[in-house]
Amino acid sequence: MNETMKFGVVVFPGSNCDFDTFHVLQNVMRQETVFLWHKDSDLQNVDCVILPGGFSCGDYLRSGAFARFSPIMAEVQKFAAAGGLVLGICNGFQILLEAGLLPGAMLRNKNLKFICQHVYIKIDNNKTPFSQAGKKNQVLSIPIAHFDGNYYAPPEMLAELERKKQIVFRYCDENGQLTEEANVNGSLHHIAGVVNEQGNVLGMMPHPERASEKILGSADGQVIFQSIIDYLEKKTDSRKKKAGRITRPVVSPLPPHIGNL
Amino acid sequence: MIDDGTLANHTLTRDEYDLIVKLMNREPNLTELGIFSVMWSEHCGYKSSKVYLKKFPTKGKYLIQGPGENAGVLDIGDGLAVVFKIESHNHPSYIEPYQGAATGVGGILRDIFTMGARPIAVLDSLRFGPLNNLKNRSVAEGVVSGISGYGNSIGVPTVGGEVYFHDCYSQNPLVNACCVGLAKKDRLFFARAEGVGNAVIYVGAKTGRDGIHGATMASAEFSKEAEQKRPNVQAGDPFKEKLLLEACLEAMAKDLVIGIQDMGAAGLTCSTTEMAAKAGTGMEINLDLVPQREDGMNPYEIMLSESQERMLIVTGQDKVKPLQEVFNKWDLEAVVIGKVTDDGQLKAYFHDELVIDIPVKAVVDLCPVYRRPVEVPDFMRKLAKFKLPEMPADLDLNQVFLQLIASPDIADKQWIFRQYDHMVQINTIVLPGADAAVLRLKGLKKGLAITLDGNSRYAYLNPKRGGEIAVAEACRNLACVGATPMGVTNCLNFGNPEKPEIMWQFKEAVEGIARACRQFDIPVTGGNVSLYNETEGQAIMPTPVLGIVGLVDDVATIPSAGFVGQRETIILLGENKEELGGSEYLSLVFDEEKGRAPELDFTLEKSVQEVCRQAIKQKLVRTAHDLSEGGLAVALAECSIKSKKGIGFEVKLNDQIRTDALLFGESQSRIILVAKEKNVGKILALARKMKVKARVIGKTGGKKMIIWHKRKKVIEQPVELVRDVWENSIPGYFKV
Amino acid sequence: MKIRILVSLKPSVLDPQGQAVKNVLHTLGYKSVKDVRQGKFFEIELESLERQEAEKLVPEMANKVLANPIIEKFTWEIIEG
Amino acid sequence: MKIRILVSLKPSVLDPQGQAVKNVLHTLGYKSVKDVRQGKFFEIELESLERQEAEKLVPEMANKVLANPIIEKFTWEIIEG
Ligand SMILES: Nc1ncnc2c1ncn2[C@@H]1O[C@H](COP(=O)(O)OP(=O)(O)O)[C@@H](O)[C@H]1O
Ligand SMILES: [Mg+2]
Repeated sequence: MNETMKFGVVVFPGSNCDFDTFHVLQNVMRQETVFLWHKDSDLQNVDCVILPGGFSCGDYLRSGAFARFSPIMAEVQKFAAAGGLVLGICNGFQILLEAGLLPGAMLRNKNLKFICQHVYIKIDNNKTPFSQAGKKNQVLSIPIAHFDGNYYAPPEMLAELERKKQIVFRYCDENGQLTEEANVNGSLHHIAGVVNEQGNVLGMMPHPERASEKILGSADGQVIFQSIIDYLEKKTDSRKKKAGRITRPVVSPLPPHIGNL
Repeated sequence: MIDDGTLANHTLTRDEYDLIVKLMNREPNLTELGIFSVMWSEHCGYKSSKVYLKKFPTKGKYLIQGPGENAGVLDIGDGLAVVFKIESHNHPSYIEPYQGAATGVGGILRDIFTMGARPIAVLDSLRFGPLNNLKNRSVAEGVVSGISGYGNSIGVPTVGGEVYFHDCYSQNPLVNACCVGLAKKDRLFFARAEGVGNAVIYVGAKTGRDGIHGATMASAEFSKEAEQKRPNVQAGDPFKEKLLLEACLEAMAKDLVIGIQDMGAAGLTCSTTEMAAKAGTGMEINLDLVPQREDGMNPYEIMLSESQERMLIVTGQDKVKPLQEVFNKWDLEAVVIGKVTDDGQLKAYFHDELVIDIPVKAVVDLCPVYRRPVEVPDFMRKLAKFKLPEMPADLDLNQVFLQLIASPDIADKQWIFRQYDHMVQINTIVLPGADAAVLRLKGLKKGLAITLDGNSRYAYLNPKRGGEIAVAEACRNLACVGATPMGVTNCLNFGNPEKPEIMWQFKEAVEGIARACRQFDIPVTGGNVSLYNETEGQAIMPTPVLGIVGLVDDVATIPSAGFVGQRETIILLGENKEELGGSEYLSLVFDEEKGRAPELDFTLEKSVQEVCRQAIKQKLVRTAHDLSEGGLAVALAECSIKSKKGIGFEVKLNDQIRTDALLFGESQSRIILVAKEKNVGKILALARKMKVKARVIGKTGGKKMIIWHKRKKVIEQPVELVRDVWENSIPGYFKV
Repeated sequence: MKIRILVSLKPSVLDPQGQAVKNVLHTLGYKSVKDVRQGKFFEIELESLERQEAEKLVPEMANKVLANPIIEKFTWEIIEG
Repeated sequence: MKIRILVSLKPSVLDPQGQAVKNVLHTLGYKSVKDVRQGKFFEIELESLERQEAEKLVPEMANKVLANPIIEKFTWEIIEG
């Protein structure tokens, strides 16, 4: 049984948002966080696995196509099947799609260019462990940075996703309107993030870790991390009601990304 | 023996060859000749530029490492050091825009992490031919996607840069990439092969036949036969580089590295000879052990290949195994290919035969240095005689204003930087599009500001002034985010130095830069020289590009580049003069690139910057923006466009100069500050104290941009419209 | 044995890359171009394999790795040996 | 008429993608894979064209737009009509 809540950030060769995600979880959200090396087969008892952004394994062929064969992914599969929380951000989302943990596929952005910019997304379903700290239809400002974020699913699959409320985030404008312009990458139904049927695996293209501190222009990304924390806290609390305050790790003043780990 | 043809192919003169024979005490074989050829090329040997580069100041308060290493290093306190350098990749980017630009980024990244720093930012300075031409568009498109393709995947944000368009770059586009890294001050690494008997280890990608003689190619003019040089182009693999980066930093953190050098231009040749020369040692290597991608490579090819994503490491024999373990963890090869010796020679064996035996000192340090003839170009006389055309009575200033806003030199560059991941590593707090990029340092109050600057039109009209202004403007950009300049890197892009006029431009520009750096009391810590930017005898305009790094004491004080609130007061620091020479306006409206480059008074410039910096530190400033291309009208418009809510302005001026010069003139040493009413007095007092002319010129607010001159409304445009023109100009060219 | 696998988007999936190529070709005056679809291909050298084995192996590799069956289809052929 | 143009890197140019595919196939146990090169292809529908005209047109289009002759080579064939 877990003493405290623990997050694991998977490091694939080519991951490049691993440090960023780690930083936000540990130093901003103040949660115990560990790196999980892709060649390992041990999830170190984490409560939530995060697949970070980047270009895992070079992203040759298709984004995320190779990373899913890494040894750690077999463990992530089992973990997810057992109800563990898995969050894929950007490339992490692409990996989850390729691994079949989430439905659909990614196509090249409709303008055939890499797009890095702040976008707005709205919470379409706030009943998931990843969005419950937000309100339904709440508009969040979170950046994207990807080449292949044009979400696609065949018509039946898409209908199913809608029916089962698996679409958690959609691209919108500042006022929450689903305008054509706001859907910068061309995703079907403006899809920016989807959850699996069981509700414990979420993939999203926008980078909440890039929008979790005011100084970076937006702290809206915290909604996602806070949702997970609240969800896990409740789960743990109900298990050990009187365990008291959850212990927090000490925050190191120096950034973790100097030198190496 | 070696004939003239062979020498010409190696861009060596007969005299240089004789010197080689003298230094070696014998005739070199072909491989050895190849080695001298690349190392004594303009690109590696700096034979035309060295005498002038000596004029740069290289000492300063923050300096840890000046020119001579892979990159410059500055001390920013808290045990941290900033490592930075700029590099050109002009020729390869014309031949193969995508790979040329991509490998340019790859190369400059290696220069940074070879010193033990983690790259935290890339900036790019680009020059293309006009976008109304298909070929120019495809070069621009290829270069931008090359930079984005490499930088994005490796996870280093491209946070800023600059781009200009001019016909002189149609056949000679410029691609300069600058990288900034962060290191622990006491854990820097240098390119030295210390310790006789230590192992020499090759790490990274395998060697192929790519890019052989890339350095020599970068040292020659283009001709119609440029096509034939095409096989010289290297292809990059950013994923490999990412692994190499992580593996190198991990090996360094574990203390497994004594000396390290990237293999950039001239590959194995450069890294082996330089590392030995710098340490006063020698090196013995076995070429059969060099990992090879292609079959049947000969010593010449192995030594001169410019395959990407490779490094050379020297370490103790006892550290070899743990070092290999680190590299293997990252799926990379680390192969011992030789050892450090004490005889000052580079000895290489191939199939058990000694094929190279040359004194490293001769290769690295004894490249002939030329003081080439200089001569003021004829056209300078014509340029100077130029008289400003009368301002046509029927000139529609509103139209001119929009025309300037739409000029690709001034218009929105988002089409470019949206393709760059500029946020990864989550440090970028001032995004591309502002005067300077600002990075926070996690856990600290302070931050780093970085900018690239160059205006080739000024440098063409007056190379010395052009050099000075480039430095001044870069510093001014830093001042606008409240930063104090700490150190300089520079990339000098010029034509063929064998032409006395070009050499004159070069000499003047360097003197200008040197003088300005002294004035601002900032050292030059390194840079790069790119000569022979000519095609069929047509040289580019002289294009010195300055990269300056500054320190922001408190990132919480940084003002916005756009207007923030309604009814705030607009203050102008500095003076409006009747200067139109070399302006964007003159070029766009009158098709003239003549006249005098703007004047520059260092005392005034420094004071203006100090007022700006002080006002920001005291949290008095809401918006700050410096005046550059397009002058006052364009600067004000930019503040308006960049305000989130499209806030307009109304400005009233009474200067006794012609209206077009007032609106669009590019006089130096001017900054717009915007403040809340209650702080205006304090800013004006600050300015008075430093003898800077400062005045309130108007207010923010409304939905229109309005400028009055002598009671006449000379500009009136809706913000929406101007923004639309500004945003759609560059993308408009690329819509098929 | 050398085989070639061609992977391309299913007809039901929009192919903006092909469209872009078509547009460029039109701009350059190649008016006879009616439609363009883009795909990728792999030439794979296989060691000492019977034709039969290849017929089992190749589709397996393609389905597992080379193509994403949600959006892509593939064809393959033996081009040597 | 429908034609297919295959564009791939020249043999001496580094092909990280092909290498990566090969490595993954090896990891997955496809040991018989000796080498992989990757390329892209275009299927182009051409309106009412004589074979001869196509033979002039296609290489021209390929050199100008579809392939970068500095690092890439191409082959083409008529697949229909
Ligand atoms: N314009 C310049 N100003 C100052 N230093 C320069 C300039 N150009 C080159 N240098 C310095 O000369 C040295 C050699 O440069 P270079 O051969 O480009 O290095 P590298 O091989 O690492 O690219 C470096 O220390 C570089 O900083
Ligand atoms: Mg170097």
